[in-house]
Amino acid sequence: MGEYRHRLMDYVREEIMPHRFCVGCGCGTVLNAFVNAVEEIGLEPTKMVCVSGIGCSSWIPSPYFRSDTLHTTHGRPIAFATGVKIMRPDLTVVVIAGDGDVSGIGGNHLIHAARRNIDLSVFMVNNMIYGMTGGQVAPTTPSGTKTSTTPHRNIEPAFKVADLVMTAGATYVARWTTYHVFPLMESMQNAMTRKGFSFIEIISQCPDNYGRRIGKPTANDFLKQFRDDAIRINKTEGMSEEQLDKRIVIGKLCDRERPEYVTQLHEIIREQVAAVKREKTK
Amino acid sequence: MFRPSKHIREKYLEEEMWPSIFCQGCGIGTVMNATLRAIDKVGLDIDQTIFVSGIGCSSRVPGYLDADGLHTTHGRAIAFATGVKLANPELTVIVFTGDGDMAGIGGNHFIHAARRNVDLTVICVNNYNYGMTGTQVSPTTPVGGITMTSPYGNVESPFDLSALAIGAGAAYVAKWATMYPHEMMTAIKKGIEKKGFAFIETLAACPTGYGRKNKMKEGKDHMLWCKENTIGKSRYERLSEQEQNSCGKIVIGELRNIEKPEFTAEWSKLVEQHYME
Amino acid sequence: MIEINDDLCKGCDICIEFCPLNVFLKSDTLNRKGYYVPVIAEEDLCVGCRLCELLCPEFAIIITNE
Amino acid sequence: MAIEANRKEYLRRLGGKKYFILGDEACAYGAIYAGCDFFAGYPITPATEIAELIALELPKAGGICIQMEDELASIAAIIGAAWTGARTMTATSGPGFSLMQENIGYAIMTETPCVIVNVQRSGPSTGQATKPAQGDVMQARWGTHGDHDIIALAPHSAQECLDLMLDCFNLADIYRTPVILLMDGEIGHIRESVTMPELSTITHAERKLAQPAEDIFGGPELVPGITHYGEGANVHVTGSTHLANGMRDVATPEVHDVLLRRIYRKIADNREQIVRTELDKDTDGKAKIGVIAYGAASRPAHGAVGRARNNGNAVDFLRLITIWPFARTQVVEFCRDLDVLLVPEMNLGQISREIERFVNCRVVSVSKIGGVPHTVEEILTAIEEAV
Amino acid sequence: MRTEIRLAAFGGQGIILSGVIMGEGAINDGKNAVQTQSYGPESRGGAAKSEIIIADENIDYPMVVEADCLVALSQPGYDKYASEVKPGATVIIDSDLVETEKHPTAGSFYQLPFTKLADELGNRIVANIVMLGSVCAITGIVDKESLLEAVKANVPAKFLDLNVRAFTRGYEIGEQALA
Amino acid sequence: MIIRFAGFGGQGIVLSSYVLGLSAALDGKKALQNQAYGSESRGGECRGDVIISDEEIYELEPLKYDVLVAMNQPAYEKFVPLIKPNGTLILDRDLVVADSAQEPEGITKHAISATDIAFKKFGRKIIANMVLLGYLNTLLNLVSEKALAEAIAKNVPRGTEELNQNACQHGIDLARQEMKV
Amino acid sequence: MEHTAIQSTSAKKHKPAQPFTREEFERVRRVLKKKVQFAQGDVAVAYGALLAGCRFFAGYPITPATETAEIMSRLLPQVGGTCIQMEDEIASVGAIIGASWAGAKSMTATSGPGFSLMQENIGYAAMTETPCVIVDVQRSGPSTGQPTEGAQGDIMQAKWGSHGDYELIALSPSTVQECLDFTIKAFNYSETYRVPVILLADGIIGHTREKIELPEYGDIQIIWRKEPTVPKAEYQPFADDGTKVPAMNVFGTGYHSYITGLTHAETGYPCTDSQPDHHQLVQRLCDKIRDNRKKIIMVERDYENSTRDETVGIVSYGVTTRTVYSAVKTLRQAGTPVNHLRIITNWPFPEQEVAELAGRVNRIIVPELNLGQVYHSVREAVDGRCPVTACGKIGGEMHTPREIIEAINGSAD
Repeated sequence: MGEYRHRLMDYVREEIMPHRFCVGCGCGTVLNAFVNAVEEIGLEPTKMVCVSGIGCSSWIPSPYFRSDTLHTTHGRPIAFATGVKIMRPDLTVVVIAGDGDVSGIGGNHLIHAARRNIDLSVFMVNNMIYGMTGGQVAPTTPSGTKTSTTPHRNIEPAFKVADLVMTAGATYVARWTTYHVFPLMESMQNAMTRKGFSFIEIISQCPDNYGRRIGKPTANDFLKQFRDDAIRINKTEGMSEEQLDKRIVIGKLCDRERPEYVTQLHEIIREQVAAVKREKTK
Repeated sequence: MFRPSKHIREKYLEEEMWPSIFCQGCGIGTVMNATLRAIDKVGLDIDQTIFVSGIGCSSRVPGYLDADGLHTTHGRAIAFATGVKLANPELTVIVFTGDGDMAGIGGNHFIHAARRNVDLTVICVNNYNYGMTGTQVSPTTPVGGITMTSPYGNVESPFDLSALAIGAGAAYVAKWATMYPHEMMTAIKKGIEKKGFAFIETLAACPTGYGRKNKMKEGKDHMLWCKENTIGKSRYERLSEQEQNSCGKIVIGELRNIEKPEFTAEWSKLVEQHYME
Repeated sequence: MIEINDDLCKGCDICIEFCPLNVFLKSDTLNRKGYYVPVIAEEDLCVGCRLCELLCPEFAIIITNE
Repeated sequence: MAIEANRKEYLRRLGGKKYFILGDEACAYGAIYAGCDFFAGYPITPATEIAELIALELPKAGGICIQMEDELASIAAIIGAAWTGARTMTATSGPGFSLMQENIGYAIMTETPCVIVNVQRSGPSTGQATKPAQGDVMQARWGTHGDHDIIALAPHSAQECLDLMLDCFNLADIYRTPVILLMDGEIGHIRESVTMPELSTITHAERKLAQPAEDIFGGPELVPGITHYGEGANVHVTGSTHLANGMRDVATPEVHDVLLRRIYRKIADNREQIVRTELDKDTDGKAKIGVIAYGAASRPAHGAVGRARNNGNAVDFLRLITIWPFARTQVVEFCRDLDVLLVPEMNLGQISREIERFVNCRVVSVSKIGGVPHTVEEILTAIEEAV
Repeated sequence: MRTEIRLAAFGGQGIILSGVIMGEGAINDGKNAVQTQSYGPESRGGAAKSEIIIADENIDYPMVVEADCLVALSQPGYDKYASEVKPGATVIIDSDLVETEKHPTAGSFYQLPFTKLADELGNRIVANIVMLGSVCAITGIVDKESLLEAVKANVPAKFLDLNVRAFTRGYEIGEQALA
Repeated sequence: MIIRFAGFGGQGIVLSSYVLGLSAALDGKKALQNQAYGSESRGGECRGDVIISDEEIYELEPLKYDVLVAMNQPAYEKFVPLIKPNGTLILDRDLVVADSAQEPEGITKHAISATDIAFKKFGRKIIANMVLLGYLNTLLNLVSEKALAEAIAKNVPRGTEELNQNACQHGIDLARQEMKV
Repeated sequence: MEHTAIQSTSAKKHKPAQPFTREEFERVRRVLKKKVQFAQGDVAVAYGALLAGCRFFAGYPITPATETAEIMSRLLPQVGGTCIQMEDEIASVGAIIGASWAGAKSMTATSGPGFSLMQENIGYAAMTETPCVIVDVQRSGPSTGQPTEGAQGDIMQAKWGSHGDYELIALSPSTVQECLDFTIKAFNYSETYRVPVILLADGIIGHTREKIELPEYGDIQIIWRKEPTVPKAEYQPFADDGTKVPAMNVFGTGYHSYITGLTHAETGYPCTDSQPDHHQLVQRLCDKIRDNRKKIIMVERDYENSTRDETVGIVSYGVTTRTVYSAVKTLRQAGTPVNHLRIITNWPFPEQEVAELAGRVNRIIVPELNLGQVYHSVREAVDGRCPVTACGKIGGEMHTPREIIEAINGSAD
């Protein structure tokens, strides 16, 4: 393949590259940032499990990222990941999936995992559309947009998923775009190294199935918009909701401490096992 | 504040189904009572009012009312209700549900309906556990709470359902407890009148289930607990930030009341534009 | 040094657009998939910020220290 | 799989004890004996008692119990946990079982060993929530979309709830497939004496582990070895059609054909190894009437057979312990010389139809629905009518 | 008379639409037509195939058994289906995207630069329409006017002119190739 | 021997049947216990069945039974016709108004003031079931007293063991007196 | 203007399609435009639904069924109906059941994985006797399998996918025209028998384009549920009037009916403790379909006058029938007598029709795009009258006519 080898090719399943994302799809950029983040913190991919659902962005880890990967049913990656994490707390469990998957059909698992504060890193690639099935309205599609199932216009308001996850109790929440690759990478590093439920919403582009419908047929159209519309969270003070609605608020939205779920679960087991032992020696 | 309830009883209850299956001291009856009074106050045409529920003790409520009722599958009440409302927007659709039904298995339908801002009034009886199946841990069970499936104390943080509803985009959100029936009734009334997704959370006792395992054996124990452990929104807002953080109380009151485009109204506009003569 | 892998590239032009120093230029060479790949116009301009490398969805660009 | 020290300690304490407990509770103990490391569930009558006892006891044996937000999540969590090498299970009833169907298909497709207990109740829909039934027998076989085969066992006593749990976990590990314990609300909610087995009498099947670099979704064997997460093998697990190495290939018909036929055959070809039945032949050996039953219905059925014999009628009795794969050979053999076969079931005749496909004698479905099991008398009457 | 046509390409090259237009053209001709397709789950870049069967009578089996005509716009598409054509079939490839010298069994073999031509017209998105024009000219399976009518009915109004030009250009090239 | 306890939820019906079944199991007999109750946790119809036998038990939910212990009026009215001929009816006199016309012929009837005794003697209405249990067991000689005591000790709320044992013993004494007479 | 479109079609009359006036029908025809079209199966399903009076659609994107949702979302507003994309398939089927009770003919469309998710609520629809149509455009499974490939692997699931005993109706179209026609039939069955009806399409026919011809007013019959005629106080929503199909009221009309998935009495109120009541209810739910099987079951027979010994039988359904037509022609040309029975109504299963075929042929083969599902039912119905051979094919491609001919020639040995 080609004349040179990318320095990070060890992290991807090289035999199936090039990947199959469309031209200019943000998923590639997210994979790129993710691989860089993993390398940066020196995480062994063999000590990771990547879980994904159904949709284009679920293909980022599955099959492309070279670690143990669990490609699950639509909307359920967080539930599957919960099982993995509980049994192997020593592994870094990362969920990478799309907005439709995580916040559409899988919204319930998302809010419950956030509530539990289970030590997962969830990277939600938000391209504002169901891309794989050809461009249907998603819970994150801005209202007024024409999609294939809202051909007249979308009358539903979009979820601000990161904000929702925050109200559900997540301890680390950030939002970036595929333009802000360096802070995104850094944020991913934070998420994977801290304990507790971390959620990063990555606003991304789907030039083919979304962009074409809204007059942004290329990745660059999106990236320029991301660059221009983005506003750091610390600069939003004093802005009205209406003003904010027109912008993409980026940055770390919250970073707080709360007891982590799996740790406590295992604590109970230690206590109970000890109690059985005591009983025996009595 | 309450007038004798004879009037309400005759007007709204399905005699055949009484007495109810609710345990002694259960909070659901109080919520139902407040709901019917609210309906009466609003002056709803009961023929045009549909009660939808899921599975659980509080979901049995529509069965006791002399009105159209749709008792659905576990967790799906809001999804069914969305269908009813969209197919006939003139109906008033009230969803009666519990914490496990609505926020446990049905959490996704809850947040999505709130986001869409479908004109439903969702009344959630939050009794901190799965009562009907015999006291299992629910997404609202407090940390440390003892249930049959958290016999060593719950390690999960509970949802603040009202906060979640606000986060998801609901137009009207209020939280009360059975301790405050009058306020609750007013909130339900406002919820019904609200054109949009209205959510009323009511903290309620489950004396036989959660109460018995957590030192609130009688219905009134919970009410007294509420008195101790809740704080009105306006009072809370008057506290300093430090006091707010340290008071450790549940904030009750009307937590949100905003105007935003409602789904069926928006759809009507769409039809208006595209209807083919 | 900038290396571009023509086989991986899908011609999305992100690198061309967002390179702060306009290092890249669109070529008229079609690759095997029918995409016009970018070429390096002014390699000397490159300061190694790696923005193109990270933005590239295809792992088609790599910046080395040489 | 090897039992870890904490569990040995716990089980040693239990061994030989006699408990008067619910079938549900026996099932929970069975899971602990079987080495269940991880349980995820959601409350539903009449299966909740399994989760409750497991929540109480499993931590003492070093295992983990979690209540998920719904049944979809429960089965997802146990599949995820299974890939870390854990023995995992969930327990539910009809409505929850319906919700699990999509992910049961996922477990079949990814060849994930796990155990699903369905304590059947009277349906359809919420039906009679607290009442027993055997109405999910065909659903267990056909509930998920696409072609597949499945293993399902049905206990007929509280003791067997415990015993069969061991079989379920072993079969799941041997064949790398989800296994369903088709209990019913009746057996789940009766209390009987249950003897806790001695640790030394328990056998645990080993999950066959793949050699390094070996394919874990194909190869020459019907059941490939497995490699778990965290071992550096970069396992790729997907519910989409995949190659032997786990990589997705959803466009090549042959890949799908090879994969699916193997997954199907690993159960179909091993039917004789999997199937268990219990035969009670009339001592005369001249019976022209037979009864086949399973689960709760087999209790009064067996009683009625005994009574019929006392009344001088020769009747043979076969109990199906394994429901799926269907005990075709055993049933055909059993019916060879019969004129009439009675099949009492707590549904509208699901297995009796299955039997009809294979046998030549007259098959009479003695079905009963409505949440009350057959009485001995009812089945006896049916037998006597057949005489 | 049953004619089977197979179009093979990458996803995104518009051959499914080409198939639809061809089928609709046949319907406009008063014939029966069936159009089927297969593509991978990715929206773009995966293997895509579009098949059209045109017949005067009812069409039973809706799939191509042996193609009377194969059009390949990608190398993998060509490699996969090159061998599955009737002896004497017509094989047409995009000369810039498929590398091959000749087809072993084809009755007639054409290498035409559809993508290049489309670029010349100003938008490569119409390569599929150029192709349609050429196929129409070369095979004559569907009447030119019927097909053009179907093209007009299936493209966005603001690109109507471009598409008509593409079709006409394709037709010309096809006629030239025939000559 | 098939025994049905029936009343409303909250009277300890299921517990009684469980304790009796467990006692039989402790005695080494075959025992099966089964229960049915409505969806509500309290106040609904509730029953607990016990089957005790020396042989294998095939019947899971018998239609007729040898003994009925009726602890409220609806249970009495519903189940009394289903007592086998020569069967036994035991009722809580305080909660059931018996109507001989409904009762099958040939049954033996016993009535005690279990709830009243429980409240007046022991201060807790809830242990009426234990009075009835002791009474029933001695009357019909179902299980050994040792097993019964053990089963009670293991299954009543901690701290109330003695109270329950005493209530049971009171029932036993009542039966003994009656039998002497 | 008709802001009121929604209201006039539902709220005021509570009968969105009843009577389905000429005017309403003509409006739909205007919206659908050309009479002869080159359309996909999924699109034809949407057309059929609109022509049948469907005014509510709820769905969730899934390959290969998405196109139906896309068309419905475009066209429903034009006829005054409502379309919503729900958060998942569970919610979608929930919403259409709710809408049905609110007086709209309603439909959802999905594929295997979504169909699995819907199973619980399909059982609910069966139990509450809610008319609704569920389109399952089958794809290759289990699990995610091959998402873009067609299959016939959900046939048994359609009957047995939900827990407990119930009956429903399932139809399988083999052409795009039939996708349209059978969707109308599905609505009619569902309204007639108050039962969820499954349209068992498949990814192949769903994505195939063919010529279709739209019916005109009077060409087709449109049925609306039987409404109560008794006074409101006497109305019992689940009382059998002798037809085993109770009259159905609509929410908001003052009947105050209570609908539950629990076992219910004729009043609709739960009675979960009574064995006879449950038996009576579930038996009726099954009997209302079984008793009417003659009216419901559709088959297509293509039999020859030939002796039994020399004749081979083929049973087919859905898209596979197309291949069989081809194979039958070739076989007959080669001198092999063939009797072909095409099953249109998959559930309830046409047992008698299959048994009758078994009496005419020396063997039967069952080609299907799975590992042998309807094969089981055929064998059960044949009951030993002749040998039955499965001829399954999986992987996303149809049988070729040659494969079927070879299977027949092979099965003779």
